[in-house]
Amino acid sequence: MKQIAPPLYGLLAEFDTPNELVRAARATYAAGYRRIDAFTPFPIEELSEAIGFAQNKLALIVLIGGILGGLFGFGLQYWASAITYPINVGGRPTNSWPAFIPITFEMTVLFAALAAVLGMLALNGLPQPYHPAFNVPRFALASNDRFFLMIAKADPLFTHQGTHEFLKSLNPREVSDIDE
Amino acid sequence: MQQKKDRMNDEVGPIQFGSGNGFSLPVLGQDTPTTPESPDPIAAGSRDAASSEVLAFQKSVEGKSGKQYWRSIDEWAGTPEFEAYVKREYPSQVEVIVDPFSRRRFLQLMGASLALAGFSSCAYQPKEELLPYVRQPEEIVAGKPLYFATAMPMSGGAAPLLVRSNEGRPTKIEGNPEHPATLGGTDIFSQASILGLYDPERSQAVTYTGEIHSWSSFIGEIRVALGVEKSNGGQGLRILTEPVISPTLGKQIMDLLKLYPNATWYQYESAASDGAFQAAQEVFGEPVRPIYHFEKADRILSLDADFLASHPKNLRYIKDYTKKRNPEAGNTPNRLYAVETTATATGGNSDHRIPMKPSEVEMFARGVAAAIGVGAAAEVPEAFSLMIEEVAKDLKAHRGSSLVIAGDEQPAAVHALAYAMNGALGNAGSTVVFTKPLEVNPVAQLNGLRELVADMQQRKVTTLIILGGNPVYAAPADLNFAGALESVQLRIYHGLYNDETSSYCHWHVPEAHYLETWSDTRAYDGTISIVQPLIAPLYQGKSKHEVLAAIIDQSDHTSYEIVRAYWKSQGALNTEASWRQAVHDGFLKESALPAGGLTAKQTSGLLTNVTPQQQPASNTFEVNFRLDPTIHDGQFANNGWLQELPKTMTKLTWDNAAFFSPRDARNLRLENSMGSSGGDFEVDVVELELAGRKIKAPAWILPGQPDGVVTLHLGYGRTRAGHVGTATGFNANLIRNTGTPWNATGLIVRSTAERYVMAQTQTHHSMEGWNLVHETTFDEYREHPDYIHEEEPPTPRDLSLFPNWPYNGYAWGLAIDLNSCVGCSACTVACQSENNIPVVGKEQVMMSREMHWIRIDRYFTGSGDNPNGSVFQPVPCMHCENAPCEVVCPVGATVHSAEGTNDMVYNRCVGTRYCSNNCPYKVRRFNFLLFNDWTSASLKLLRNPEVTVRSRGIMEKCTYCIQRIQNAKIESEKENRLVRDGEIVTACQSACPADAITFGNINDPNSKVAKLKASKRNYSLLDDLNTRPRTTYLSVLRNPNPALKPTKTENA
Amino acid sequence: MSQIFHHSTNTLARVTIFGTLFIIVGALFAIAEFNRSNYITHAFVAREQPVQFSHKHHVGDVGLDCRYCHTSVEKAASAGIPPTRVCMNCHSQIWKDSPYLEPVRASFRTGKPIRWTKVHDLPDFVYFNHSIHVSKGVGCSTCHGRVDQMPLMMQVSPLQMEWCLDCHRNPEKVLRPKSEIFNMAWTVPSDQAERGKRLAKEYNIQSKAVLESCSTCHR
Amino acid sequence: MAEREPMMAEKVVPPIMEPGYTFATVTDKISSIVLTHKTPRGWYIGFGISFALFMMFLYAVSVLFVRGIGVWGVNIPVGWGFAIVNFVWWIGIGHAGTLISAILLLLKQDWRTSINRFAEAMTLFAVACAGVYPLLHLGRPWLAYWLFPYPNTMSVWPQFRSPLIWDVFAVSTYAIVSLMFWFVGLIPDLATLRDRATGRVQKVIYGLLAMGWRGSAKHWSRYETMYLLLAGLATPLVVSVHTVVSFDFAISILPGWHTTIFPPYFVAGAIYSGFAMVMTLAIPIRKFYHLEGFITMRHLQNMSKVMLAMGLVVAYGYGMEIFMGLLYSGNPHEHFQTVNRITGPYGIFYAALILCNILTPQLMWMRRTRNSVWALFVISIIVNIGMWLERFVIVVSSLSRDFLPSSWGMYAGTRYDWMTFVGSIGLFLTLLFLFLRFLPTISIFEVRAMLPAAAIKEKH
Repeated sequence: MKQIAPPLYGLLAEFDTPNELVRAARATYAAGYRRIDAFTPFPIEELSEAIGFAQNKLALIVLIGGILGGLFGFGLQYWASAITYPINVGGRPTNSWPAFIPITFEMTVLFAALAAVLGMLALNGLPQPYHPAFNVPRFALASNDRFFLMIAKADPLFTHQGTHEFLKSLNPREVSDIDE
Repeated sequence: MQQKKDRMNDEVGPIQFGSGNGFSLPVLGQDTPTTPESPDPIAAGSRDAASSEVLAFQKSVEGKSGKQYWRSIDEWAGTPEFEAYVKREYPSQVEVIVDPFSRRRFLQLMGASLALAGFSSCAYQPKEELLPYVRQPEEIVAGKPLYFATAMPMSGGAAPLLVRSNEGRPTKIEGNPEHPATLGGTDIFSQASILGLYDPERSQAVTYTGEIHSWSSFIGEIRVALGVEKSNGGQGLRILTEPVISPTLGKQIMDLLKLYPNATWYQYESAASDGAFQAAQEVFGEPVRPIYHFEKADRILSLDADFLASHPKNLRYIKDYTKKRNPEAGNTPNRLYAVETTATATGGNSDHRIPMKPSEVEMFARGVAAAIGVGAAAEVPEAFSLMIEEVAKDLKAHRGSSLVIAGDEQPAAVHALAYAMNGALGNAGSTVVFTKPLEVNPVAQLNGLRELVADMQQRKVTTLIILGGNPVYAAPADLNFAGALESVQLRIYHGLYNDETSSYCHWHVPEAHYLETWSDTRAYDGTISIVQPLIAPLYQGKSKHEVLAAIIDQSDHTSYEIVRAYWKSQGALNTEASWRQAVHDGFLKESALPAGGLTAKQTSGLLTNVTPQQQPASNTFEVNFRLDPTIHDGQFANNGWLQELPKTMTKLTWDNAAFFSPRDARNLRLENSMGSSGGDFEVDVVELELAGRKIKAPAWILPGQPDGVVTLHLGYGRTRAGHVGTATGFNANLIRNTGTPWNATGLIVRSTAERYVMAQTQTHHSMEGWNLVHETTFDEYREHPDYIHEEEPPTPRDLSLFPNWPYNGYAWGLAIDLNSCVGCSACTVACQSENNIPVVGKEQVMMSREMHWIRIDRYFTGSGDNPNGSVFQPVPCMHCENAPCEVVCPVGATVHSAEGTNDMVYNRCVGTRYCSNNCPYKVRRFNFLLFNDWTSASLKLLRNPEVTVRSRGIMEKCTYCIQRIQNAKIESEKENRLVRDGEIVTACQSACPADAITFGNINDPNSKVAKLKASKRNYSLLDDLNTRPRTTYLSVLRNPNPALKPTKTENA
Repeated sequence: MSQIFHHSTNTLARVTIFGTLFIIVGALFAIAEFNRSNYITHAFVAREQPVQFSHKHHVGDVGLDCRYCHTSVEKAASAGIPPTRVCMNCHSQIWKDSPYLEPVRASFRTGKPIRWTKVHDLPDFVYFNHSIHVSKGVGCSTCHGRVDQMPLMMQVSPLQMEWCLDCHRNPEKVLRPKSEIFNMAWTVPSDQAERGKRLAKEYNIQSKAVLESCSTCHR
Repeated sequence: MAEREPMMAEKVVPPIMEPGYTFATVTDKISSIVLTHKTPRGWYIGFGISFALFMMFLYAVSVLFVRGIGVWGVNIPVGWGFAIVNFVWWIGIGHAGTLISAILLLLKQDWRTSINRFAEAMTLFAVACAGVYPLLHLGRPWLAYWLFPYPNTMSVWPQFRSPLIWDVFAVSTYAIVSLMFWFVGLIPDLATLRDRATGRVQKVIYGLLAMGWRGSAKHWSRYETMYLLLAGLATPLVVSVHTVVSFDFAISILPGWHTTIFPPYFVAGAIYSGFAMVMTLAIPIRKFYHLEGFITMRHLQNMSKVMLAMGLVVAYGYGMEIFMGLLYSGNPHEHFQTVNRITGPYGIFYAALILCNILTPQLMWMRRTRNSVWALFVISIIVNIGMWLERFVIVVSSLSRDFLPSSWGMYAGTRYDWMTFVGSIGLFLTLLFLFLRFLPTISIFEVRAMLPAAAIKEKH
């Protein structure tokens, strides 16, 4: 622990069960808080909508990736076999497009898959080995069996006292400060 | 061909004779232009590397004797350091070096690993050197080959040749189209002789009891010895040579006999055919020999004469015989009745194959003769009566245009009968003519040999000079030649190899290869042919002429001087001009021996008194001895190309065997069981006993072998042939007797528990009912010319979804006339020589990894045990227009050229072997290991600089001799004209004695190949696959006698 | 739990990820360039020779024709390296005592060839033929550069397959009149485009498909 | 336990997971395998053996590189041998992993959760083993990079009509996608390990690998979308990969190779062998690490049912080949090849593969077999052998006897062929043991999500 109290990042409430957390999250959102996030050891569908989070960018990214991959795959083959060095291979036409389909397909999948993974990481802002939440010792349980709700200081309604009170009212196991 | 002749005229002709007799022969190690080899695995040893090896020779030849030089490669392989090295590098290979048989392969393996060094840096080229001439011979243009005419002396007549020389290295043998003996064809022996020239194991120094001596000390020593002989007219002096055909050599021997009046000269070779000699003596009173004109013969009876097998004196016969049967040539086809005592190419190509025991041949002959009205009537076996009747009828119906030929191996009586029959049929003078023998002094060889051995045993012989041959190995066992030899005080042997005979002689003088020396010889009809050297002796070889000169105190005479001097004294060649012309052409025009028809004395005992048939003991076999189809009498035992060349009928390599008929095999419970690695066959070993002598031999089951007959091939079982030839096969001479050298009765066969593994390149001999070789009769062909496509309509051109690829300009193609192919395999060896194809050794053949670019498939037709014949199908790359191999290559290492050839780009190949898998013809060959010999320097001189030498891990195959195509195109382009038809001749085509192979531009309707492909007989192999081969075949036609059971044309 | 990583690791992590990507791509380009560099192709590398022979002097100053020494350039695949005798034709008269020429005289005396260092060295699986190029209007300097300005012979072309193909695909751009083949000073005229076409027709230059075929150079 | 299972199985369908687990105990049970400080002796023994085999593999390969492909038994006509057989075999085995994690995910088969993790790992290692063979079987392996399209000084490109090039792309794509799929699946568990690890080093390593995952709801939601999309992509991919592999044969013109049935029946065969391998591995692992609670009889039974189904598809494939060859095609070469396969020199192998792949698995119709761990273990191994034989028969019998009887031959693997084959199994196991030791064998977060406590009870 440090001598001078470091700047505050937000408040963290710890719950025992997913149900309590979801309920608390809904309440918090209802209370008008927006800069909130929840932390759980496994995905809980209801949570994201409970904290008012809806995203659909990723699917689009993957689609674009796939299309680019397909075009690249076929383009490469067509250019190499029909344009830059057209050779008579077994009497087949230089543009033997049926033979080019398998690779076109593979490239589509490859690019789409890369887009999916890299897109996810990028949107989630990972890698992010440091995060203020890690400063809270009990936060280690977020990857085990505890469920956390966080309200960030950046939230317009945030006041150290009031928000603390509010969170307490959701009767969590405990509420702790998150240092910057 | 034409092109070559031109080149000889305007380049070789004048220069050759620029400086009197001081011929400018390329001498290795002296100002030869070179660019040393790059370490590039593919290229090393190619055109540059080859000449770089000249340097290696420079080092070795200077001062040192070649022997020491070779110590580095061969004898090193015995030293402790070597074994240590092996134990370190190749733990699993230790046993190999002990066994000389597999050492070759081991050296290759070692090469493979060493070559790895080069692989690391492929693109990066290290510093190389250029070594120009100091004084450039005018005729040599760097990179342009020259062609010289010469001739290869062979028993029974020389093979006339043109030899290609690159920067002074002879690299390829071609036929001499002008020469009457062959009209351009060559055989396997002359093709392979180029490898013999560079054989690192040829003896390389004069030795006395193994110690290296100088030529001069040899001369000094024998002078002393001969001085003693002279005192008593040389009655202790004997000379043993092979039958001497060279007029000059004959003259020299005569001179020698003048000097030593009491000396005696004997001649012997394994191929000795005393039967024919005695018969001629008997019925004509003089030792004449027949020449047959197959081009005139409509009906042919062969009495066990294998006249279609590959051998110099047969090349002309092959050409005439096949030409007569070529429907396109418009001749009336002949009909061949082939009596044979073992399956031969002649029988395979005949219209009626008549297998029988050797002892029955004479009976059969007498039967036919009697029916024709010659000789005493004889009772004939029931089985043959119909055949004899029909044959006789057929022959009589063609008086003057029929032909009876007896095999060299037949006894005098059969020859006499044949002569007599030809006389009676009025063939003498038309289809058969007689000339004086080619030999200077023809003798009954075996009688002579007996006499010599007797003298030696009685210690009458004090000095024996053996010129050539290898009598210790080749003499029939009953003479015990070697034993007798021991009792001669001074024994001198002049030969190419340090072999069995040399090991029994005091002095051994290395013989100069025929490509290294001047000589002369006769061929076929006696035409005088000049042997012209292509290169100065690689080692310290001396010609027979030089050795004899030394003996008759003319040791300072060179071969050239001796030969030239002799011909100066002769009418035809006394002028310089005529001599030049003869050397340039390779032979003297109109120098054939006078020929005429002779009629046999009907009263001859051979005709009248039937030789009594001694009843052989029951359950014994008859045995016949034959020269080996590929290594002849053993003189080519150390020639890898010939060892690995599949034998015409059996497709065996690296071995001989005792042939049994399928039925005999069943009775004796002999088995040939196919192994699991592709080319390996495990067979039973039998013990053969003849007249008390025993040998062990692997038993091979050969369809078409007559029941009760065992056939043994001579030439194998050499004990001092060299690393390639030693300990391959067994030595049949060990049970051979002078009394019955070729055919004997009373052979006892005992089966043993031993098994032996043989290497075979074709393991299935039936076509499984697929029409791979179309065969029919002339009559049927006349009635339905289009019979092939009637039964199998050709695949339509517009079958494919894709448009056909257009081929404007040249479109190269090949046509192979199966009706002409006699299966002699000359094409295979020619291809091997032209395209730097490596030898892989027996183990690799057993793993089905032989490398021949053109193979000869042999299928038996008719029933399994006793086929009515066999067909031969040469299979090179088909250069399919829709090539299956190309589509599956991931790196485009095999693709089509604009002219329709299926190019194999070695340097792009990564070796997936998918192309070979997808090749329906399986003509692709893969370098599974480093097969090319990179260790023997001399073999690099052998390589064709126009063809990349392939390395390990690379696919290769027939290229249609792309190097010849490109060079011809470049020449034509420079002259702004199109390539003329026939200007490009592939190696296989030029070698073929039967003109069965034709190459050319199929887009040119007037080209020979286009005309052939237009023939109704033309078909493409596996046409239903729609691969559209550029190589197509013309079907086989037979001309059976309708009166006899027609030969089955469908293939079982 | 306490923080494992310092705040900065966030940036650091992202930088490393993108950094490696850029480095890899960069490396690939670098390798491609290196394979075409003079270090690999040996272009513009002057090799020292046993004899200090100057093409600049013999061609540029003296004005010898290429064919005087390279006799077979019109006849054969190899242009031909002059035999020692050709050198001696002149140098038995001029500079006959020059120490520089001792190796030449030595070679002539002993009959041992001069060991020149090869400058233009194609892989041995490539079959280049001088005579056809020369007779189809490709000049010496097109590939060998201004030899008349080279004191020490050096290679000016990469001699890589892509370089060969470049010409085989459109030969028009280098074809010259027959008279100019051995002219070192010849430069591509402005109207080469249509001149080239005309010459190509005149020389019967083979089609692109033929010139591109593998077996044209590889056997 | 071993004797309790059958009895309870008689009555009810066994659960996907033993009752009585909580979030904490799940986490503890699985992560302890990795984080526990003393490694069990059994692990060392197993790893030791595998590693020894791997060393043998390296020896065989170095001999191969020094002396050349000729040390193997391949020849003309049989240009492909063990190398390609093993390649196809390994690739096939790999397929189960992707199938379980992707296809079963899409099909919402939640029993997949406790086996998908190591099934995916198995995929990766199998692909790694498969991947080396195309390289090794080249005549000039040092030029393998020519199979990739890159701008070179020769200005030549790969020949894209060749199935081998399709292989290159298919297999490398498959390898990359499987790796990503496996790794992103690991991230949340890596976070768990990071948070539970005690040692500094462990913390840092797992921390870096976890990339700062903190289970944020927003992250989870994107993560789930991504995982679903990836599964959707991997499904056609896995089918395409073995289809392309089958093209290596189907595209050729060889009788017995050139057939349209190959793609479906290769894919089926792949899944078949894949599940067999998962079974072969799962059974000892669950015993050794006492994971019977997570990998229950339910899993084994479901897998055996999948195998049974796939086995029947494969049987249909065999039947189809015979029908085509003998009755339908009317092509003499096809006809001959079919007969040759069954009665020819390699007929014994064909009989063996029918026994292994078609007859033996039929035992799994019986519940008693499906309930006997031992029976399933043995059968799964038999199927693995059978599938290897199938590839051997396909490759060798067609090549050894094609169109021209004159060029027929035989083939037999040499000792180096065998060393390479057995050695690659060593490589596979070596990687597997390392995985077991250092990464969670079962997906912790997915198991947590399956606990009853994880269910959200809506009440408003």
